[in-house]
Amino acid sequence: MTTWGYSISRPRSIDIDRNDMSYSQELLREYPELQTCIACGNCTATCTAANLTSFSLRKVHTLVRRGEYQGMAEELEKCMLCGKCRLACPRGINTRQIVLTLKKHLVNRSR
Amino acid sequence: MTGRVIIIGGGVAGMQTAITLDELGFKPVIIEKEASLGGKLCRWDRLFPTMTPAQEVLGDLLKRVEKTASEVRTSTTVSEIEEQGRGVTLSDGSRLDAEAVVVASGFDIFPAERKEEYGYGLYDNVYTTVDVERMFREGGVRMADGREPKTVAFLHCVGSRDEKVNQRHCSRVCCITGVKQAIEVKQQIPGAEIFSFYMDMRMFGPGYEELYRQAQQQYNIHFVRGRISEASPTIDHRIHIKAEDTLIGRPLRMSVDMLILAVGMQAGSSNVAFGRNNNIDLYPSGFLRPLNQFSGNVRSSSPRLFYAGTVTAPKNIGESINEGIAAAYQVAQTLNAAKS
Amino acid sequence: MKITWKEYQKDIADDHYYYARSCIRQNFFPGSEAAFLHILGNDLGRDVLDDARHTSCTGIGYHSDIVPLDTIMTVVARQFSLMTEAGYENFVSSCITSFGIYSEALEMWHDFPEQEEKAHEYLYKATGREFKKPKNLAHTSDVMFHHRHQIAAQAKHKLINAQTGEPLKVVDHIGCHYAKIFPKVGVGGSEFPYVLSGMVEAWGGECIDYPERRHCCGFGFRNYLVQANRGCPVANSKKKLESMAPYKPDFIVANCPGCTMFLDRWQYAISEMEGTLYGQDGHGIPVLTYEEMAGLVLGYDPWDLGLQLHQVAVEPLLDKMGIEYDPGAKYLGKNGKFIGKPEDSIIGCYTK
Amino acid sequence: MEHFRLFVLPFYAGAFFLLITLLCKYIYWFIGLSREQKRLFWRSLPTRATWKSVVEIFNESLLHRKIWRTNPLLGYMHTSFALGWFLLISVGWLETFVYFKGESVPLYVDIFFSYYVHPIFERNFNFSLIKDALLLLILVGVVLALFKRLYSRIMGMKRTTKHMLGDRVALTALWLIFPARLLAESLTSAEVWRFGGYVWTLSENTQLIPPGIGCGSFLTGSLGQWLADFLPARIIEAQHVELTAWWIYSIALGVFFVALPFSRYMHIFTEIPLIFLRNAGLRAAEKESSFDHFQVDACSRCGICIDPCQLQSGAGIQGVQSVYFLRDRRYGRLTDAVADNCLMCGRCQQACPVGIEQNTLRLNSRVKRAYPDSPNRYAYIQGKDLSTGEGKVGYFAGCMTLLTPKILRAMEQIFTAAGEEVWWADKNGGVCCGRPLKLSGEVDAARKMMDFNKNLFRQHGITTLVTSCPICLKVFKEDYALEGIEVLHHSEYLQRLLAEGRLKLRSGSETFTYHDPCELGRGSGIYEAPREVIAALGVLKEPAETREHALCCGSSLANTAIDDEGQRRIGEQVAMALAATGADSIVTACPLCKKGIAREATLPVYDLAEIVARAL
Repeated sequence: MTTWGYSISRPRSIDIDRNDMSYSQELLREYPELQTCIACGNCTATCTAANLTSFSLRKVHTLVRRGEYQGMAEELEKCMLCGKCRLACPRGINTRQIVLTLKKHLVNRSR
Repeated sequence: MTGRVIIIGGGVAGMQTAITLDELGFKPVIIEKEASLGGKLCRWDRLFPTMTPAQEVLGDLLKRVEKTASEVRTSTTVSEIEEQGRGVTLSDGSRLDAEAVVVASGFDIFPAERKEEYGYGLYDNVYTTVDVERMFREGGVRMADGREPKTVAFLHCVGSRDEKVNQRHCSRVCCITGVKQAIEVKQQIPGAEIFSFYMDMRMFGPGYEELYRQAQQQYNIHFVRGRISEASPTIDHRIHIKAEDTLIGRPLRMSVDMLILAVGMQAGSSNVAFGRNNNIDLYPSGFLRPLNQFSGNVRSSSPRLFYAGTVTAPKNIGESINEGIAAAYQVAQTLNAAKS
Repeated sequence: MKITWKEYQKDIADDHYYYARSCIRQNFFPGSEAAFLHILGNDLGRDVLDDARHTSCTGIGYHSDIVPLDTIMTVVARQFSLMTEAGYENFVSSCITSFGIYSEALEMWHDFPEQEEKAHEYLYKATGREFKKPKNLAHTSDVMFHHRHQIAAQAKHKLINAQTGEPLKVVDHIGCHYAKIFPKVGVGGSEFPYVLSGMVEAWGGECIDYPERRHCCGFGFRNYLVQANRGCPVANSKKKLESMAPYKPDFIVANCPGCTMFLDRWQYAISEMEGTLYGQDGHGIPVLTYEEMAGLVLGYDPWDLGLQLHQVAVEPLLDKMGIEYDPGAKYLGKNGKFIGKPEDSIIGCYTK
Repeated sequence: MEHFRLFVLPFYAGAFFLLITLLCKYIYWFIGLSREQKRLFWRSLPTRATWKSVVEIFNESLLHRKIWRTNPLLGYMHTSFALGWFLLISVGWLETFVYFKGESVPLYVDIFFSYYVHPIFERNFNFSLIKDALLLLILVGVVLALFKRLYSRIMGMKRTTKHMLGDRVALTALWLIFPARLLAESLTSAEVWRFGGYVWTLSENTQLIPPGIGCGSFLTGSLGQWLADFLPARIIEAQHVELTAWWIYSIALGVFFVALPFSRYMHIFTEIPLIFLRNAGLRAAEKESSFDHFQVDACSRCGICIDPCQLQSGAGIQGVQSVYFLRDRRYGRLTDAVADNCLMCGRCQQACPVGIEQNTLRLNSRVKRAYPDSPNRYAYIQGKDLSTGEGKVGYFAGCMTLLTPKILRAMEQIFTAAGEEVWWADKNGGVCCGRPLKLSGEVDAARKMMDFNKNLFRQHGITTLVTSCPICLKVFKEDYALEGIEVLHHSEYLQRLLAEGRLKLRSGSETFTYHDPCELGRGSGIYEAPREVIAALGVLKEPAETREHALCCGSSLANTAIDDEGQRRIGEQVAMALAATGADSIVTACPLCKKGIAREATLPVYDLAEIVARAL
């Protein structure tokens, strides 16, 4: 394919029509608790990794729920798995398992 | 027929039940565990959304109760309610019989110490909304060292919507309480910067949304969407807080002079004991479950056992008073039908 | 107060136009401007002055932060002075960017008369000229829209599929600087621009209201001018093309030089970069200017209209409309000499 | 070969198959051991370790002492089968040896002795009596085993394991072996009772047994006599009735031997090499190794690990306990759902009669299943030093302690009171100790955190590292290799301060109950330090299950699969057990335990540091 020193920018919008929601749906079937997230940001606020870098679990899992998978596995690499977020989550979401599962699935996806 | 109706709890709902029952020709007996009537209202300064002094509402109710032939037993607790609502056992073991029982024992304030990460009871300058009401009654908000705070953070949903302290429900009134107090702090200290950390603002009552808007527009209160995850003291006894500004998606850190926790309502501790009565059913939240959420809000499965006020769910004062009236009329209907 | 878009109409002069050309169109669609002058002058018998003395409005420079306000204001003043000197009062611009610039100047001078004073002063100091503001400012598409019914009366071909008799499905694209900056100067305002769809309807076609109809083509001056930034312009055009493709349009008509160029050229770029085609049967969607559309309706020879300079092949459209053309003459210039042929592109924007 | 009978063939086939299979497996696994492991094994052979192994094999593989200790009925069942059968075989050999005066006879004569030689007890040393007694011992065991299958609760086990196909075949065969032997020997005896017989000897002079004497002893002999009286003569006379019984016995043996390597009964033999290797010093490690096969196959799936598992008793989670984990791993069908669903509290390991390293095996399964680490991971931690203060003593709060500021505050007060200069590693946040990552199997990633923190400790020149988090403590001790830096849990540090008289505490009559955190107690073996500190403050009331048997709070980081409700329910279980002591408050020494228990506790929950700081 030809290039001329530029590529076609991806649209910033989350296009639910076009995104492949199958994995998102599979994930939510497995962890319906993820839908209970009220986006309070407690996980990110307390996050040991977010203290040192721009990691936000809330953002990552929300994007995945919307069918945006690209770059998420790499983002999840930042997590130290310390479990503070799980202790803080007011909705009782098993955040560590979410991190592990997402990472496993998304890495396999991109392979 | 003695016409005696026992009302457990002398807060707003209980007092109103007594007043109406008296009007309807019954003999109410209020059993109050504290030394005086008034319930939680005694601890409040001004009421949302009108800023009416709590004393006005309370004083009026007290005066009206006084005019009735009601018997008031303060510093008394009920240990057991009889199955069919024909009497109660008091904590001293004595029995008091009645034609009907109205449970109006209200709620408990969520103990903020349970959210250890916010440091209530550990750091200076972390308070609850209940403490702030006390401060207003005593002349205004002051830090531990007596100075007026320059920056104040309110945190909503402390002990509400939180699985980790087994409080899954929404306490409803804390949102508007937080807004009201933010305005009051700003009125007292016009130079103060106030940040309100919230997840959702649930402005369910008349005039609430308007007050929220006023807080934003007129009082310049900063509303930040995100829950504070932890607080720690700074070297100069201020409070360092961590949150995520979820609308931006970045962690937020700031130091404030004072952190105020908008504590929620939890089920009254006596509900468990009342629940031993087979006609009294509990929600998983610990509040009492009325016969029917739509058409039987003040009834239990026993025809002589009634509920009024926040013993069944978080409610505001107006709703609690209405339930007092409703319960009284339902009592009258049942007892009159039994008479004839 | 204007309540509905139908009230966003504008006065368009009927005759005696002072014509200002477009930089881009002269280079990319030279047949269009010639067709405009020919249609107005010969088919409709109107008086249009094509003044050799006028210049670029410098709008691209202005929007790229290279030409300052005072400069462009003076250039505009000079164009107006040429019109004044020639004895015209109706100014028509072939370019949408220029049209936006002239509208902006007039609007600014209305709100800030001291700026107009400055313009007079600068122009006089620089050239010794005086100017009067035009009585009527219109874009050439406005003029074409104004005469759409006369053109329809003289039509040789309708915008109809000759085989099926169905109206052709046309998607229009209005330049942003036509109506988005000053909605009142556009026919139908910014939300319901009627200038092109009015022509399409008058000439027998069916205009399609597709979701991204009002979206910018992505030109955006500064974005496009830096090569590395071109991902953004192309993404915008792509968004429009993706949005219109499901309606299976027969062609795109646009009134802005840049938009016409990009909607045409980016189809080629996307086909080369991603292999996507938005038209039917392995073709692109032909892109016409409104003059080219009018020219085809009036029976002009497609190669006289300059359709061979389009990147997306127009032959499928011509076949649909039943227009006869000489395939062998496609790459012959006015003088009959071979003008050169572009290389075959991989997926048949040029049929191999 | 005149005595050869076809019915011995199934036994032969089975025994041969078993022998070959076991040899292949053990040799293959042994070859798979690392050079170092093999060296350890060979070196251990001429040492006391071998003697120790022999004793252990006798105690555990035959006597099953550990099972006796947990549950005498189960113990009896196991001893009857293992020791009973072992003795039966040994006595059989001895009898054959004595009978044939050391002459060699075919193996089948030995195995089916009663068929070939009709032993009459008057004529020999009374082997028959011993063998009958042993058979009875085993038969009672069989009855108990049947009973356990049907009514496990009465046997003192709340739950037992489900069987797989191989198990079922082997089990059926095993249960059949001894009743079949009883029947076969009795029928032979019955025939002799009725018709008399020959006693087979190697010499020419055969010995006749007249009718009415029979053979065997109190069990087979008596049953034979009864059968002889009871059964019609033509049935006893018909040779095939007796032969059929012997066929059944032989088939049962053969089937059991063939099914054994595919079933849980693999443990019977695998335990023996395991004991030798273990006593030679071999251990499972964070990466899977060939040694693990010996442990995995040594699991008898007795199910003793199920009852102590709180996932089962507290949260109602089934099918993930160690026995199932080992089963799934052995048959290559392990899923994440099973591998991840374990608190790694160590209670099952404590109870396991075979002493299998449950936690390490679980961990190395996770390591194997974790996806590979990318080299640039955690590049962002480089050069991040958020530590404060200066001192020879370093305090590492750990991630969780930052959510329990009361512990942090208490430690501050204690350090001040003791006049200690402290370097605070992570008061403003830091880098995780790496243990949570390791527990999830991501050991390479965890190594990066460990290296980072280790460097930090070195840079700041501390000589003592105190942490109030047992999770951090364990990883500091096991994986950090902090030579020159003494690693102390804050309970140990407090104990030391008290012993040195650097802290003066007000003692009172308040009663405390103490919860042993898993990582501190079973994990690091620290039981005394916190108890001594509590004793200096008030009265300690131990809960019913304590020290090595202490419950887990349910919030363990090792379990990534358990949901919030499960954690809450286990927390509730622990809170209730602690409240049952009647103490005034609950004390623990782990921030995670504190949070997990406080969630459902009716009593106040304190960290050890808090009660110390309060009494300053």
